[in-house]
Parts: sequence; structure tokens; C-alpha cells
Amino acid sequence: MNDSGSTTGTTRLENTVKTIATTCVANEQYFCDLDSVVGDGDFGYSLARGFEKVLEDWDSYDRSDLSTFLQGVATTMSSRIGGTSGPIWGTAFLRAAIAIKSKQSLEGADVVSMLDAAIAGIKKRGGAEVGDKTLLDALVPLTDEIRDGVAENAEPRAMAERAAKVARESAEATSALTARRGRASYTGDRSIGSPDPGAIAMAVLAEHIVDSWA
Amino acid sequence: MNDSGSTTGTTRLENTVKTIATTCVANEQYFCDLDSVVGDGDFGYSLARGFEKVLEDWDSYDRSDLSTFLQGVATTMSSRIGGTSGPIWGTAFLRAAIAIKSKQSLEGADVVSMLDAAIAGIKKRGGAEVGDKTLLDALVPLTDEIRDGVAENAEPRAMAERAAKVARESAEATSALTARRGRASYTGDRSIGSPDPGAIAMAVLAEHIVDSWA
Amino acid sequence: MKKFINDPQAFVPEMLQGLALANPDTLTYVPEFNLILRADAPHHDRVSIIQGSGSGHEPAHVMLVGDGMLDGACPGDVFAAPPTEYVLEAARRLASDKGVLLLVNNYTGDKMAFEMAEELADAEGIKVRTLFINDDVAVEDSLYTIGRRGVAGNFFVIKAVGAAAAAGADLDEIVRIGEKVNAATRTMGVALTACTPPAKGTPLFDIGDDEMEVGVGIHGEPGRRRTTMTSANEIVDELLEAIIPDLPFSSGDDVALMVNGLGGTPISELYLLYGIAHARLAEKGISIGRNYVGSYCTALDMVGTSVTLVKLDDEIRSLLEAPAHIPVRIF
Amino acid sequence: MKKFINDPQAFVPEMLQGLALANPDTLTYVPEFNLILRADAPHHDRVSIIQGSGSGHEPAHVMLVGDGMLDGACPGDVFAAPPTEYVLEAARRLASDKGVLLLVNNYTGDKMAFEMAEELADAEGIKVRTLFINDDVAVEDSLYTIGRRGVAGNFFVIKAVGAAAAAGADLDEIVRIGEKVNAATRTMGVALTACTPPAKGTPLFDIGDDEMEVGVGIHGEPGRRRTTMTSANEIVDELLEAIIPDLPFSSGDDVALMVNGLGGTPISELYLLYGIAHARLAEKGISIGRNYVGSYCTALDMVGTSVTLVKLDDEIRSLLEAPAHIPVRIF
Ligand SMILES: Nc1ncnc2c1ncn2[C@@H]1O[C@H](COP(=O)(O)OP(=O)(O)O)[C@@H](O)[C@H]1O
Ligand SMILES: Nc1ncnc2c1ncn2[C@@H]1O[C@H](COP(=O)(O)OP(=O)(O)O)[C@@H](O)[C@H]1O
Ligand SMILES: [Mg+2]
Ligand SMILES: [Mg+2]
Ligand SMILES: [Mg+2]
Ligand SMILES: [Mg+2]
Repeated sequence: MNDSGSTTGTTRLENTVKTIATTCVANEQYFCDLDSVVGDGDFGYSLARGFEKVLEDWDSYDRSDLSTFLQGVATTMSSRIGGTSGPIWGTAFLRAAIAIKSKQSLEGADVVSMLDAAIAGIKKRGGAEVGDKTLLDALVPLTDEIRDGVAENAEPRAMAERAAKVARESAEATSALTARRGRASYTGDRSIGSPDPGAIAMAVLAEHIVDSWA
Repeated sequence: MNDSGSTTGTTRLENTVKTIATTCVANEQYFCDLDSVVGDGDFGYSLARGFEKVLEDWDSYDRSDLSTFLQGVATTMSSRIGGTSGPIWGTAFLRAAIAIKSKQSLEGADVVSMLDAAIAGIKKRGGAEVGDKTLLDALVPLTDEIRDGVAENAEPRAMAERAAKVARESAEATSALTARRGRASYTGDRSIGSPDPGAIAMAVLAEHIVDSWA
Repeated sequence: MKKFINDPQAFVPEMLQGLALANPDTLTYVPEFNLILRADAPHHDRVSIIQGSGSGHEPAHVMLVGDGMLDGACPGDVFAAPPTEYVLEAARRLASDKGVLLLVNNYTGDKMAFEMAEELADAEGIKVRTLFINDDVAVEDSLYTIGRRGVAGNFFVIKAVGAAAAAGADLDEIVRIGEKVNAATRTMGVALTACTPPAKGTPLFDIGDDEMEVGVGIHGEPGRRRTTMTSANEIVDELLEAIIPDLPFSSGDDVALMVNGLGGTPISELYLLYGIAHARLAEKGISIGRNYVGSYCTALDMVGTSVTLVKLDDEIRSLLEAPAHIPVRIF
Repeated sequence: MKKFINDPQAFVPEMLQGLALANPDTLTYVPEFNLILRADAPHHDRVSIIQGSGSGHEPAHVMLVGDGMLDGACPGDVFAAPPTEYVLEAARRLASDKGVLLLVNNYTGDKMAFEMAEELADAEGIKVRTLFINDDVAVEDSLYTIGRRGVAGNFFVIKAVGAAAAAGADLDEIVRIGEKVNAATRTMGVALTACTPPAKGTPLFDIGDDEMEVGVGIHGEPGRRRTTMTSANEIVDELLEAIIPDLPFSSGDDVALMVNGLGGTPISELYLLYGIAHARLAEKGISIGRNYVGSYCTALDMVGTSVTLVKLDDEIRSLLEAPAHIPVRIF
């Protein structure tokens, strides 16, 4: 994640986005099933439709710089994804894009900025905090892990692996929480005992990003 | 069935009607189940509602003569029973009543006249013939058996037993027929393999009448 | 049994009670005979229109009583023709100087009850005629049955004779119109599930998770065939292929198209089916002058649909267009 | 899955296509953005009223587009809020000189999409306001949730603001009316079965043969409690006992009473429930000025019902009485 050349940076960012997209498409049914427990069963469907479109439009995105590319992806997503996930994921990608405005390459610190910006956007958009049983409960600890790694100048691949592990543990731990945001929050204590679909999705994505790193 | 005194005649006719009524009420579910196979599942319900009312009104029927009593029962039934069974059973009882107009006692021959009149009424009302897979397929052979018995001056109880046996055999044999009248006729050949509910009801009633004879 | 009921035997009277409470100004409920009557009927300058049938087909027919449609309905129990006396009592109460028309869907039980009631009403000096509705193409006519069944198409007969009666037509004219509309109407249905009569408490027939009953009756009677469920496109095609050649309907015809829900099918799916049927008819050069999408004639909670075509001419079209006001409404 | 569909992903567009084919003179369908718009909108002398939500609640909201109700609807996929861009595009196409009101049922996804769309529309110079509907008493407000859900009561808000817009009221006045009707409206529902989203293909939750979900949401969200099925009388009592003290409604009040079907419940049972609710309210001295019985806001094929009360005053009553014409109709 310490890309110095713009080509490598672009490639790594593009690959990461592509991994996110293909993973979401591949996990449509699984993510829907997770959302059926105390939600309305469409989480996987919404993401899959949005990311299918991202893959379809892939070659046509403006690649003048990294931010512009990411902004194109964000626009596809917010125009294509409905439900809660449209605004949440669209905002996250858009904020990440803005965080690297006019950058031609990405340092570790830039990655942390992107994730921080995405988190801030998600919090603003949906009003959730850590502990409310949303995807933030995996995304925030994952980001903190990367922040520490970057500060310690850790080896990127090892750092990514640790981050994925943290995301997985945090996601599983949402089982114990009561949902306070989103549709699941209407179920009150009945949401206890099953993990948050969005948080699990974060873990699955992190794991696939690590796998695709090779 | 060779009643000479009017009191005995009245009692036997009344008992028979009462047996029919209580048997239909007791077999509501069974008759409904039979009608669910290729019909609409309400045969038992319709009969039960009608005969419940007959039992409720029991003491209030005009008993000036046998015909008047039976006519009262017929009126309750045709005003209370809907579906196919209302007109069919109402007509049958009404025709039977008319067949014994102004009689004060019943001979075996009168019983045959009542059954013949009921059969003629049912045929006229619903247009069915023997072999169309209706209650006629049990009622007609039962009547023929009684006709023969009366002609031979047979012992009433034994004759009734034989008639019930014939009704049962004929009713079971309707399984092999294709329904040509009533709701079941819409199913065409699918009605083959299950007996006609009305015919089975005739057999059940004949058996209970014999049992109550003691 | 997943139903909102108290006591299965009270299902029909409690429904009628609710209907009457919701329409206090326009309807009269006569509990002794299960009657729903227009509060202001009979109008002696109009023929009175009455339909009865088993219950379980709501809104048909009790919720179709109102100005420009029925003057009265005499339902029986669920899926059971009304007793003769209920029909007779309806005719008595709605006897107008211009006469009474009894509408009957063509089923054995109904036919007998209405014929008996007609005879009795006639004997009482009531001017009365009976008209049988038999729009269902699923079950073929034969020597043995009493003929085709009356299903959702009966809405059009009611609408047309109701409009003619409101316009002051006499009984012969109304019978002519009713027969004409019935002759111009064809329907076929399909069920994806069975229905559950309250008194029975369990589904009327078994049907597999991937099966459908093509040509089903509105009492759950089996239809033409039991087969594997197919797509909405194929289902519409099969229904139209049975309906179109039957009249026949042909290129250049103007029709009313109804996509009817059988009770458990949401209106979203009915509109989806409507779009397919509309496109198919357009391909065949048949134009759709009027359309009807909703649950008009149901089989309790059955998941299913029926498609009805009515061949329109100026007379039928203007009768269908005439205003009418009935309990089933949106606002 | 017992549904009339071709491809689950095409469910919404095919339904919208059917709706448009059935209403060629009055509706415009914009497939790229899932929009159903009045063909003659915008009227620059009227505020335009738009509602969006997930699909699966039909007739809400796409079949409520018409004169005196909505000018446009922007549905999302089944049970998913529309993408922001669809809402924005609806606002653009219906932008009138008097402004645009966006109606939104209060769910996280819808709220976010509509707030974003409002910001963007505003930035484009469109005069726009947003109004949240939250009539469901089942789920209590709390610090953590975004508040109560919007369910069947939203029909009344649409009807009232639609009538006011048709009468030429300005945007502030229409917002006032919408907020007032929303504040006067309370709903609670109960489900006897789960619903099956086409894309999922199986029921959204498991529920026993003798169980019901009291306080269910219109997306199948769990409600207050899962309990053993009881009689229609007891169910109505439980719903009214939740609704009445909440506003509160009290003796002497005049109300609109809606008994709404959730998609798989036939109108016969709804009238049965109506009769019970009517009698209970009468006992409490609450009079029913207007009544509504039918499927107004559904959860796909769910067997269930909801009861809504609206406290009437002269203003609300006259807005509810005003004529309106929408695709869902009888004739
Ligand atoms: N307010 C919120 N902020 C952030 N994430 C949220 C919020 N509400 C829900 N989520 C996330 O969205 C996921 C559900 O997404 P989705 O199924 O698209 O929503 P819905 O169907 O409820 O509109 C949840 O698992 C959770 O992680
Ligand atoms: N035309 C007919 N004539 C005589 N009996 C008939 C006729 N049609 C049907 N039945 C008898 O009636 C029985 C069904 O009665 P019922 O369930 O009350 O009728 P439905 O529900 O079809 O109106 C059949 O089993 C048959 O024995
Ligand atoms: Mg969801
Ligand atoms: Mg039957
Ligand atoms: Mg019947
Ligand atoms: Mg959703």
C-alpha cells in the first residue's frame, strides 16, 4: 500500500474497487440471507445491482486522476443502489474520492484519509455511531488497525491481513449488540444473536482484498 | 315396516327422520372431507346446518298427519340448506311428503312410494340419472331392494339390513364412475377413484337407520 | 387457518354486518335471509337486479350492490348457493312494477335454487326473469354437465344490466342486454394455491410448491390440467390461447380486458399480468377499449388470477362507461 | 414461490409497464428512472406532489398517481428506497412554479435518499420541501431509531395534500396540511403470514401455523410481539388499544377508519374486521365520519391487516371528500 508510482497506485486502487465489486456480486445471496434475519432481505440484492453496473461501466470511467475515477464509481452507485445502502455506500465512495482530490499516487496515509472520510460521510448521512450495529462496527476498527500499521510503517500485506482479521472479529461481535439504526433497529432486542449484515460484508470484503493482493 | 297402527307408524317415521338428522349432524366433518376430494368441501356443512334446524324445530312441527309432518321438515330444509343439497334434499322430502298425503299409517308399499317420489323429484330438479355419480347411485338400488322385499313380504328388519348393504356397495362402486352432474362433474375423469359424497351419505344413513331400529 | 374470523359459521353474517356498518346510508342488511339491499330500493320506475351465489367471491356480489349495479344480493354460505327462500325473499322485497331480474352464475346448486325461487315468485305475482351467466371457457360444455361455469365475467353482465335498469329499460330489454353481454364475454383462470374455506379450516386441495391449476374454478374446482408453474408470460399466453379462439376474438376487435385477482394475489402482480396481456392482444390487432385490474371475483384467499375479454360494441361500451356507485371503492 | 412473475429483477419494471399500458391517457412511464408521472404534469398553478418508497406496497404509491392525489411516484426495488437520482429526476420533471413536495415514509433508506435529493434539487433551483410520514404506533420512538415508521396512513396525507394542491394552495400551506394530517393519523398492523420478496424467493421470516406478528411493519419487519393467533375480535381490540390512547382519540371525536389489507387478505375478511372496529369505536363514543376498506398499502402477498384512525375536523374532512382519479379503481 506504499505505491510510489502513479500507475501502480492506480492499478492497486482499481483492483481493490474491482475486488469489492466482484465480491459483492458473488455474495448476493449470502448478504440477502444475512439481511433476512431481522432486516428485509435485500442487502445483497441492492449491492449486487449497483456493483454489476460499476463492472459494466468499468472501461468508461474517467481516469484523469484517482479521485475522478473513484467519483465516477460513487456516482454509479448512488444512482443505482436503493435502500439504505445506496446513500451509505455512495456517500462513502464519494467522500473517499474527495479525500484524495488531485492525487496521482497513494501513500499509506492517503488510504487512512480515504477511510476516515468515508466513515465521517457514513456517520453524517445515517447518524450512526460505533456500537449501533451497522457496518461502522467493522469499518472503524479496520481503519484504526490500518492507521496504527501506517504509523508503525508496517509491511502492507501483513497490515492488510491484520486489518481483515480485526474486521472479521468486530463483525462477528456485532451479534451481541442491539441494532439502533436502520431497519433492524425496529426489532429491538430481537436483533441480538445475529451479526449485522453490513459489518459482515465489510469483513468479507477485507478478506477478499487481502486474497487478491498476491 | 309393516306398521298398522297410526301411532307406531308416526313414531317409526319420526324416528327415521330423527336418525337421518342426527347422523348428518354427527358426520359433518366426514361428509365435508368426502366433498373436498373433487368437490368444494361443504356437503357436510350444508346438511348439518339444515338438520340442526330440523332438530331445533322438532317439537313445533304440525303432526296432524304424517305428510304434514314431513312437509314441515322439507320446508325447514329447503329454507335452510344452500348449495346443491338444499334443493335436492328439500325436493326429496317434499315429494315424499306428497306421496303419503292424508295417510295416517304407513304400509311397506307406502315407503316404496315415498322413495320413488323422492327419486323422481331429485331427477327432475337436478337432471341426473343413475350412473351420473350422485346420491341417486345409492338411493335407487336401495329403493329397488326395498321394493323387492315388500313384494316378497319380507321381514322388515332383514329387508332394511339388505337395503343398507346394497346402498353401501352401490355407494362404494361410484368410485369407478365419472361425475356427470354437480360440481364434481367439472373435474372430468379426475373424479374417478373416489366415491360420491352424496352416495356415501345414503349408505351411512341407511346403516344408521338399521342400527336405530332395535 | 390464517384468517381473520371469530367463528367459521359466523363468517358470512359478520362480513355482511361490517359491510352494512360501512354503508349505513346506502345499504340495508336483512340478517334473517343474508340479504344486502339498496336502502332506497325498489324503484318502481326501474327493473330491480338481484344476484346471489355462494359467499367467498367478494366483492362479488354483496359489495356490488349500489346505484347502477345490483339492487340486492342474496349470498349463501361460503361456496354454497343460497337457500331458495333467501332468493325468494330478495325478489319479494325488491319487486318493482317494472319487474325483477335474477342473475345466476351457472352452477347446479344456484341454478336449482334460482329456478325454484323464480317459480315461487312468479306464483306470488312478481314479474321475474332469470339469466344465467357462463363465461368460463376452461370447462367444456357437454351433454352431461349443466354447461359452463359463471366466473369473473359476470361483473360485466351486472354492470351492463345495472346501467340499462338505471336508464329505465324494461325487463325484456334488460334480459336482451344481459344475454348479449354474457355471449360476448369469455374468462379463464389459473390458481397457484388452493383456498381455505373457513368451515373446513384446511386447503381445499393439495397442490405442489411448483404446480399450478390451469382453468381452476372459483370454488377451487379442478380445471383443465395440473402442471408445473411457468412464467407470467407463458401463463398469460395459455389463458389467451384458450379465450381468444373460443368466441372468437379477432384482429380489429375492440375489447374490455379484465385481469382479476382470486383473493390472495396482490395488485402488483395483476398489473404485471395486465401488461403482458395488453401487449399480446395488441400484437394480434385487438384493441383494448377499457381495462379492469383488481380483485373483482375471488375464491376466498386463493392465489391466482383470471383473464376476461368482452367484445365491445357501442351499446356495451356505453353501458360499461355509465357511472355507478358501490361499496367497493377507494375514496 | 407462488407468484406471477417472469424474472424477479424485472418484477418492478414489468408491473410499471402494465400500469402505464392500462392508463395510456393519464400516466407517463419513465423506465430509466422507474418513474410514474401524470401525463399532464407539471401544472404550474399547482404544487407537484411526489412520493417514493420501496416497491411491494401497491397500490401505494405508483397506483395513487392521478388528479387530486400524486403527480408522480418514484419507486425503488421491492422494499428498497429508490436511488437518490430517481427522486431527483422526478423532482426535475415535475418542478412547477409553485414548487414540489416530496412525501417520504420514515425509514432510514428513504429518509437519506430523499434528503440528498432535496439538497440536490434545491441546488438546481427547484423549490422543494420534504415531509415525513410516521403513523405507525407499533414501534415506539426512541433515542436510537429514526422514529416511527410510515405505513398505510400515508394514504390520508397524500389525499389531503393532493386535494389542497389541486385547489391551488401554496407550498407552505400544503406542508402545513400534510403535517397536520400526519399528526392526526395512527396505524397498527398484524401479520398472519410472512411475505415473499420475488428476489429472495422464500418467505421473509418463519411464523408458526398458529402464530401472528402484532405490530408488523410493511416490509415484514418484526413488530411488538409474536403470539398465538386469536379471534378477529381480540385482534381488533389489541390494535385499537394500541392506537386509541396514542393520539389520544376520545369520546366525541369524529374519525376516518381504514381497515387495510396487507396483500394476501381478501376483502371479505377486511369487512368482517371493519364491522368489529366500527362497533368498538361506537361503544367508546367515537363516530366514524368516513371509512375505507380495502388494500391500500400492502406488504407484497402478506396475509395481514392494519387499522388506521384519522381524527377529522372540517378541513381534513373536506380534503378527504374532494374528488380524485387514480389508476386503482373499479369501473
Ligand atoms: N444509519 C445507518 N448508518 C450506517 N449503516 C447503516 C445504517 N442503517 C443501516 N445500515 C447498514 O445497512 C445494512 C442494511 O442495508 P440495506 O439492506 O440496503 O437496508 P434497508 O433494506 O434496511 O434499506 C445494515 O446491515 C447496516 O450495516
Ligand atoms: N344434479 C344432481 N342431482 C342429484 N344429486 C346431485 C346433483 N349434483 C350433485 N348432487 C349430489 O350432491 C352432492 C354434493 O352436494 P353439495 O356439496 O351440497 O353441492 P355443491 O357444493 O356442489 O353445491 C354430490 O355428492 C352429489 O351426490
Ligand atoms: Mg435490507
Ligand atoms: Mg359441495
Ligand atoms: Mg358448495
Ligand atoms: Mg430494503
